[in-house]
Amino acid sequence: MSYLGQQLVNGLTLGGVYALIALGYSLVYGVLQILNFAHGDVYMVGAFLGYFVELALGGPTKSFLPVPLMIFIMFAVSMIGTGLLGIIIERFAYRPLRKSSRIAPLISALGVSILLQNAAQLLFSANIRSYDTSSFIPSTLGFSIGDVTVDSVRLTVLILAFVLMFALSRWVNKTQVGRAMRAIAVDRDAAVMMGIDIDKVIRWTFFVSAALAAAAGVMNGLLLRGVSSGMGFVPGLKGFTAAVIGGIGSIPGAMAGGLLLGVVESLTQGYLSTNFSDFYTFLLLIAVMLLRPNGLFGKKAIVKA
Amino acid sequence: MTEQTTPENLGIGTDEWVAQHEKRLSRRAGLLGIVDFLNQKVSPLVRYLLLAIFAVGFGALVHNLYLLRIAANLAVFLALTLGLNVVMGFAGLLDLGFVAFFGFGAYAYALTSSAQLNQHWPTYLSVPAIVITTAFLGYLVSLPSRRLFGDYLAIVTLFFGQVFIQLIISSDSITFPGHEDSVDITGGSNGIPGLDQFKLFGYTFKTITDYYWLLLVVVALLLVAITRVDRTRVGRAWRTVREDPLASQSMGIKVNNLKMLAFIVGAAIAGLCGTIYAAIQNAVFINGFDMPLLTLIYAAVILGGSGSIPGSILGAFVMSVLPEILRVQNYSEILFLTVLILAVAALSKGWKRFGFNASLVILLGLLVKVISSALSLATTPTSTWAVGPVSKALKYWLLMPANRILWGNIAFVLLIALIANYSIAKERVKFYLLPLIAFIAIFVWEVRLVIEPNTTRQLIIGMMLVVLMIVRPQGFLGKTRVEVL
Amino acid sequence: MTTPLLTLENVDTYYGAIHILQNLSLTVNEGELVCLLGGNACGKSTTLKTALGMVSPKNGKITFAGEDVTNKNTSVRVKLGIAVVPENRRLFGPMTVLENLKIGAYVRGEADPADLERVFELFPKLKDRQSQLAGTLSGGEQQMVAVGRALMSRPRLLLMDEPSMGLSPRLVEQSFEMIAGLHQQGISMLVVEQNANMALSVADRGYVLQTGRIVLEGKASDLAGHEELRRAYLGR
Amino acid sequence: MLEIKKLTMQFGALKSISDLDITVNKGEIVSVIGPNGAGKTTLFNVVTGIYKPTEGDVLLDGKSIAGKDPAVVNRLGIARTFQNVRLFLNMSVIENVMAATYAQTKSNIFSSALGLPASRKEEKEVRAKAEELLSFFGTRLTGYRWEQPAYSLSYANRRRLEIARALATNPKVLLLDEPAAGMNPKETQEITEVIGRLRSEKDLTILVIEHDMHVVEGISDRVIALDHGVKIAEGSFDSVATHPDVVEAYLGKGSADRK
Amino acid sequence: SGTVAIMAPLTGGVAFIGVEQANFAKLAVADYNKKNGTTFVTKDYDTQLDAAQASTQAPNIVADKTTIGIVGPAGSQEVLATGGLFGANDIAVVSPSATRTNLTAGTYPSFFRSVPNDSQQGPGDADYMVKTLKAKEVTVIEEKTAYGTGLATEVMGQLKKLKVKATKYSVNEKNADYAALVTRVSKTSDFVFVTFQDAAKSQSVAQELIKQKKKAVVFGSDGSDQPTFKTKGAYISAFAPDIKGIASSAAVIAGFKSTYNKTDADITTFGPPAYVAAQVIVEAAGRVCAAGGTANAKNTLAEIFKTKIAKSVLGSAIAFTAQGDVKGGRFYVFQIQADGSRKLIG
Ligand SMILES: Nc1ncnc2c1ncn2[C@@H]1O[C@H](COP(=O)(O)OP(=O)(O)OP(=O)(O)O)[C@@H](O)[C@H]1O
Ligand SMILES: Nc1ncnc2c1ncn2[C@@H]1O[C@H](COP(=O)(O)OP(=O)(O)OP(=O)(O)O)[C@@H](O)[C@H]1O
Ligand SMILES: [Mg+2]
Ligand SMILES: [Mg+2]
Repeated sequence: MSYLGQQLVNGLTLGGVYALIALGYSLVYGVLQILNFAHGDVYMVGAFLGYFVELALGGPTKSFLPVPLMIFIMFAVSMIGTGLLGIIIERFAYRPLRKSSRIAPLISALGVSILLQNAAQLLFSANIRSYDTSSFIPSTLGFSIGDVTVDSVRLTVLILAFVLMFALSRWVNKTQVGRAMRAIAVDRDAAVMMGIDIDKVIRWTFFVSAALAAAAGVMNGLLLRGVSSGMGFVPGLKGFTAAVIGGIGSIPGAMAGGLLLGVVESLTQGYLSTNFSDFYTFLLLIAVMLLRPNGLFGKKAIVKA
Repeated sequence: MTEQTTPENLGIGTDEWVAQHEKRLSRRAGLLGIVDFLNQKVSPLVRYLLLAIFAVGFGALVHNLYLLRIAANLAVFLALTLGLNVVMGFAGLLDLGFVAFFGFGAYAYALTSSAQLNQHWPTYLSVPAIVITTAFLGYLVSLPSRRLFGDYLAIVTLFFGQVFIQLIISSDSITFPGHEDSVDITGGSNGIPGLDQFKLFGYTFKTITDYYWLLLVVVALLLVAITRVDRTRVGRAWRTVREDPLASQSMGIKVNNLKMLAFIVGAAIAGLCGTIYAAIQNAVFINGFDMPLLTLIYAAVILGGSGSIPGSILGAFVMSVLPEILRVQNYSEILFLTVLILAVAALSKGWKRFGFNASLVILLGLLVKVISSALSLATTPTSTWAVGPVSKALKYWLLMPANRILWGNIAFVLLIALIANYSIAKERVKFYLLPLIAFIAIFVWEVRLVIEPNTTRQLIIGMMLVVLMIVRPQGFLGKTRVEVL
Repeated sequence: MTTPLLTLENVDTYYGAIHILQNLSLTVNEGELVCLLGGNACGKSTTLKTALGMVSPKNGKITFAGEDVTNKNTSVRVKLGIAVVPENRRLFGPMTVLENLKIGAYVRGEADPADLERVFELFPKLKDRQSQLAGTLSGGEQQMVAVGRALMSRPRLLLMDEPSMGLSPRLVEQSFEMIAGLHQQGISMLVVEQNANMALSVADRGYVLQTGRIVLEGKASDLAGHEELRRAYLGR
Repeated sequence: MLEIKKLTMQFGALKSISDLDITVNKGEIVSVIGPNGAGKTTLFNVVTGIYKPTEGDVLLDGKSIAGKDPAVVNRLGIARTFQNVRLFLNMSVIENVMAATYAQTKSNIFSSALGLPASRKEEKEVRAKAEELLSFFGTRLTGYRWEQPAYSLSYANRRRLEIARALATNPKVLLLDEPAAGMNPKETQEITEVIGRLRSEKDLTILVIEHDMHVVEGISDRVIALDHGVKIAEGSFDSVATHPDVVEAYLGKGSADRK
Repeated sequence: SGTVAIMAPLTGGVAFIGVEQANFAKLAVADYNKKNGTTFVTKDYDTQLDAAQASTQAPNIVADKTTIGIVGPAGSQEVLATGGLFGANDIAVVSPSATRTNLTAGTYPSFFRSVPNDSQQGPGDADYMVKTLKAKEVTVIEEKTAYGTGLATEVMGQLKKLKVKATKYSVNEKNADYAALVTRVSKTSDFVFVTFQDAAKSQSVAQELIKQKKKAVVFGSDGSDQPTFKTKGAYISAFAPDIKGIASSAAVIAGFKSTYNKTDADITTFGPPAYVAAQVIVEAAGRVCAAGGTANAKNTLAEIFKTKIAKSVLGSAIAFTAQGDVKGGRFYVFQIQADGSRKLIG
């Protein structure tokens, strides 16, 4: 029982990170219908920015700020910085392609992905970095329910992921922006005709999408996973998958998909095989695609001739 | 009431527009215009003939093993590109698991022709069997994909590719029920070395040249076959599926079957390529069948022009030869400077401005050098950095700071920021920005990029993909698509 | 007094390499209903798109309410008071009728309930279908939503691209009544129509377009009597 | 020939078609009219297999085709055009038509790839057939236009091409959804004649949806008026057009004046 | 003069390995040139740790007649793909990191390595855990790489021989999250033996063990010997004492830091063996020249067998067996201290 509990906690934290990445995919897809293949690399940049902020604030060991404040600044700077990067990417790699076929942005995105990875390697060197939170947050800090331990970093990450998701849904559902985003998704030209400044909306979408990826990247670092220029691919793939499982373009779908994927991955690693877990995830994906081809939360496309 | 022409030739109501279609085309100028023009005017037969002559001549005259190996790789890559062009270009299916079929073919060949499982099938048996099996695998993958379209298909196939890799890596210690010890099937991350050579018609393929000729034949046959299919019944039907599946279905075309057929054809071609590739390499390793290759194939298809067969050829050439050229520092330096000069020339709009800009860049370099020596900043001795012929000349002009990495990084970030700024700046600002950007670009190249040729190579490829898509989204030889109306 | 609300001066528009509008000039005055006639694919819709800023002309000048808007993007023009009923309606299919109407008022911030009421009054059928997805409506119903959506922003100038296409005879009649009604309320309009008879019967002025050039312009009544035009468009 | 029996099509709470019975005889041209949203296009969609009917049946030559895949329905002999024209825009005019012969032709991927004589011969036949079909519309779609991409066509020409494409599937029954929409009066008249000729020369049974009463009057053997998915009138054009319910729901009071 | 070819993953996912190796190799060549006034140069061949790319590049190296020897390739699978060709052309291959045992079984006559192989490390580590540290139960994490599988197999084999309870879990190289795996580690495990090439992963596992209150301690192989692994009490095995602590290596370290603008933290286990590998090649070539021969690949190869470096940068003497293994290669065990430093314990 406690074993299951622990695996669920593992899965939920992992899933929270996936969900944030998936949200980024879904947001961009929801508006532009493009698969932003560079998203995983944007996440990588976010993780690096967090790392450098940590260094700037005195590194893992000599920080002159209280830990919560330091973490807050890490998130804030990384999210804003990466968000701006998202805007720049959109401006240069995607905007010129708005009117071309759907495949062109895909290649452009691959190009951006290669660019980001190698620029990161050039600027930050190829070494793998670590946030090394253990030197300022004791690994033993946290609480346990029975045998299930939830350490403080994990808790922070979980709470923060949910707060961000909640904030995002409010932003999309309660503001004009959300409606505009959907309108752009359906018919960009028609949206323009309604007076929607699509450049602005798309800019915001990319900002938020990249900022969420950055948050995921910082969380990843806090959870003690290495930071390197090639780190974006797998989480990118998982986030993408999560978005599809949830129904790409759907915000609750991305969240549910991310969490589900995280939990399934933890459980298959915990009970079945530690190195075949992707295979089981694939089965899950196939099953979802067969039963609900538009994802768990996706709407059926209207067929009308 | 004002009539702007005489009433007789008002022609009101006549459908004259299409008649004037040709007349209203304003021809594109410059390099791209020439591409368009050549694309339309040079007959395919001539094009292919030239290509064939070149390919045969290459095989007959070149004996450098490395060049032949590159050529053989190119041929495999080209065949793969043609295969993907069927799936994605013709039928419009986003198959991101395409390389898995390639890998499957390679591994299947390795398993049937090596000491790994102690199987040594004759080539005339193993290759056809593998092609058929790969096609069948393609069929299986396409099953769940039947109901999927566009991007959903993309993710399923992408994941399929990743799972394939994982299965191969992990199948080096499979314990079958009822057995104690695990068996090594695929060699896992160690791969399978020591494969049998092809043996066809009593001839054993030993050298890379042998394989080069074999590949030439395979590619030529593929080209003919695919071109024919494209022009006839099935090819047309594929295009209708890509264009509008619902309408296609209403015209009696079984959309799902055609999608699956495309998938299967693509898989079979990839499988065939896999066998040959494995034999050439004399070994198989899983890393080669991952994202980087997929990216390159996609880039080749799309850069060339999705759906266009000559485009695929061109794309394959660029995407497989360019990275090799960029490996050689001197070439990449010359290439870089040429492109930079061309870009500045194009953006200058006019030779006068170009001359002005060029002299400004030169002046800027001297100025920086003079100022820095006046401030007696530390510099690197020029003898240690000038490697290529170009940089030997540049060293009298360009400042080389002592801490190359730091200054190089700063300049790199600055360069990106400036380029970003440039494209949204006003004309007047652009005027001053251009020489500045050109100078910093040269600085970054010589100071920072030259010492990391490999990262630079990747950076250039990435940059090229983005820029080419922006300049020519339909690819070199692709047709502009009208998506919706 | 006729003050020009919208003017296009010597406009040239291209789609890629193809020259569509050739040196086209046109004016819609304050409070005027102007119709634009022309054969298939002669550039009527392109004219509207140029006016709205969906495509930008290579040469020429466009003004709205005295302001030069040639280089302003569409959203700015819509804010200034242009609304459009696009060709093929261009509804947001997966969104409900109500959401579609609200999007119409995007530039005004939140939609005004009074505006909604006005639309429902005009098209009572829409009131029942508020929560249906617009994409599942029949062609005619979609047309109603498209007009309603355009009205939601309380435009000064309404651009309509074939508002009667696909409508039942009765609704064609109604829609022209509606156009006339809106005209009376002082909204200026530029209407593209195949149904030239009807269009000319409600319009003040008209232009005839032929392969990207204006070949004829004048009072609606005069145009209705033009011999060649009759033969080409007005049929029997 | 085509029998629609007790057909009901429901979307959620909305009944687009309820309990509809229609019989179309061989060689007949039947027009379907009715207010917007009456269920006309839905009827076509059900008949061609795009929707599966909630209840009821569709019979072609006495055999049920309801709920069958659109491709199968087409192969059984029903072809259609779409209200909002759905051409293969990036294919040439003649390719659009040639592609539609898919179900009638046989050459497979191998015979094409090998360029077998049978496949070459078939290719020639298909092209000849496409050219013949396109010449049905006079010079509008012939000659140099064969090789033009469909997207370069004017709206009216697109509608014509759609008809040619439908004909290429060798149908017994042709369903036309608003063939004259977006055409000016002159072109409308032309299309009216074409529909008449189709029946006589191609031996077709035709079902037409149209809002233009000139067209309906000009072509129909019989007119069926729908409203809210229910048949409200059926008979000759004159009888239906003067039917009070039809006038009320569909034609409007003005129609009488204009006539 | 002559060219030392460097085959390494200079870009891609594990570029951190290759870049460091290349840097150290270049440093060795530069150092030798400076000392002896020679003009040996290096040339990069990026393989991305991909055997296919290695086998494409191999003919290129062979075609370059100035090649006197090769530093690399980094991965054992790359040696499998190219060793035959180099052997046939008499070009010496000195790998700084290919540790798979059977590479030196005689198949590749021109293959050498500057590091001990898996059969020297794996069983040694198992012995140490069981005999010295008295482990009763060990969990082995096998990373599915050529490096990881080879080592894990050796360790598991020895643990079975020693009859202690041993469980092996495999993970993929692309995996980044080890929480689920750590939850799976049994509560009674004394050690978790990890075979990562990236020490940040070892650190992640070690910290996760603490967080989940498991008693097991991480025992890392030489791949974990990087500064990012610094959990107090954990063990590392390495084929050399920490070179930063070796007085005679200080000059090389200083050279590395100043040439490439790096810090101590950037020096991992991957770099110094590359220095040795390059040194072996240029010294052999140098000896050929000194004896009046031409420094081509063949002569250099013959001379490499006679290599005798009294005290290499790794702190040990370097000489090769007939199969190309380092003579007397042994492993040292360290324990990590509270401040992250390593204490030699065996
Ligand atoms: N996005 C586009 N790209 C290229 N050509 C286009 C585009 N949109 C329209 N065209 C072409 O421009 C010409 C004019 O089109 P437009 O839509 O303005 O005609 P129209 O007068 O509105 O015709 P219709 O009566 O069919 O609505 C047509 O030939 C059309 O094919
Ligand atoms: N897929 C669908 N989902 C929900 N409702 C639908 C769907 N398809 C059609 N409807 C509804 O069915 C009714 C009939 O639509 P249909 O398109 O058949 O009308 P129509 O008679 O062709 O009208 P028009 O002349 O305007 O084209 C409409 O009210 C429409 O909203
Ligand atoms: Mg139009
Ligand atoms: Mg309809």
